[in-house]
Amino acid sequence: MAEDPQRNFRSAYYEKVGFRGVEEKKSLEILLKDNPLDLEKLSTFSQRFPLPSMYRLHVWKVLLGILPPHCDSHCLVTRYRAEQYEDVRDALTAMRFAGGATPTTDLHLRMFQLENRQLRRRRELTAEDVDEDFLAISRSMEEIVDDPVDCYWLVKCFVSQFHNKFGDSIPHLPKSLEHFLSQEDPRLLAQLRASGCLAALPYSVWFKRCFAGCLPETSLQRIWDKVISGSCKILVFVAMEILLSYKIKLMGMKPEGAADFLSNIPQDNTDAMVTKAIDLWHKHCGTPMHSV
Amino acid sequence: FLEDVKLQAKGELSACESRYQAQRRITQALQSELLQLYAQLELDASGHTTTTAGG
Amino acid sequence: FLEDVKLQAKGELSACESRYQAQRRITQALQSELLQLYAQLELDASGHTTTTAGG
Repeated sequence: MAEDPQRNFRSAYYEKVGFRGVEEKKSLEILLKDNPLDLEKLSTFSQRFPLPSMYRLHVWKVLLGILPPHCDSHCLVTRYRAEQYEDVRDALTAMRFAGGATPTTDLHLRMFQLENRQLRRRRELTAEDVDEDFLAISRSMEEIVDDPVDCYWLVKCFVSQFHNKFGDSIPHLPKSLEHFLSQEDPRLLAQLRASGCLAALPYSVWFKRCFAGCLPETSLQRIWDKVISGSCKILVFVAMEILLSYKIKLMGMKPEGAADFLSNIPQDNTDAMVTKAIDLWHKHCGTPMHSV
Repeated sequence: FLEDVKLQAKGELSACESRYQAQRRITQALQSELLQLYAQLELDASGHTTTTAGG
Repeated sequence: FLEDVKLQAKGELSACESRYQAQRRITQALQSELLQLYAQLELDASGHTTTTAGG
């Protein structure tokens, strides 16, 4: 069959004026009409395109297993999830871990610990029981998700999936960053290495918190689209794009200054950086069909 | 079709199971908190007795 | 066959549901016990203070 020239013209037009999203949204809507939902197709879609914000949380929930693929079960499972949330929250209240004034993120951390048998008794809690990585992700998720039940489930499953799927890869991401930076900008890499900055990069914020607390949520959610749908490599390219964007500034910095600056980068230009990072990722790792 | 029905049932059952497991974790946590409190009560009680005996 | 599978799935789900409900009753009993203990501990603590003040 011949291609529809009008449709192609329209796509090209949308692409030119920045409305490519209209076509993408339509194809996602078609995928979301499948019953059961095809997880592989949904992953591939969200690896390739940004998720339209009106469908983002729904797709995240499906990809993270909070909702099952069968749409007929969504109502029942949503009720189970809400009940589980209330059960755990109420128990923590009864044990006086949480009261009305407890911040949601703290409550959610204790809930997560209780569900994973990591909750120690209240009097035995130490600073080590405060998982800053979890809290940072939780704080950012709270900005993205209004409903506390959804928010808890998304953080819980995001963190668990991230550890299960990528726990072994995370320690290798700094090496991977060096590898790709040596291809994109060997001079910058050499300079960072010589100045000692390379060893001082905020790897744990970048790779353990997936940039939570480092980038504003509008940029963050586009990175998390990729992480949730199966790639931790994207984190390397976001890190690289940050280094490339602030190259001139970094060239003259000492390690402490660089670490400080990179942990608190200016928040005004991050959307463009994420777009460039995703392009770089596609360039080096290929446009994913079923990629990791 | 049959596989489909089985898969759907599996999805529902696993969410139900997760809710049940959470209850079990809650029970364990509550039990250990209660044990600790009872121990403390006994300690307090014996401390109290000593005070009374001394006075 | 299909009906069979559906019935089995329903049975498993309802078994899970009743296990959940049973466990839930346990946690609720434990929670109310906990509440009472906390109350008693606080009472003891305040009683203790009074005694000391009186002595």
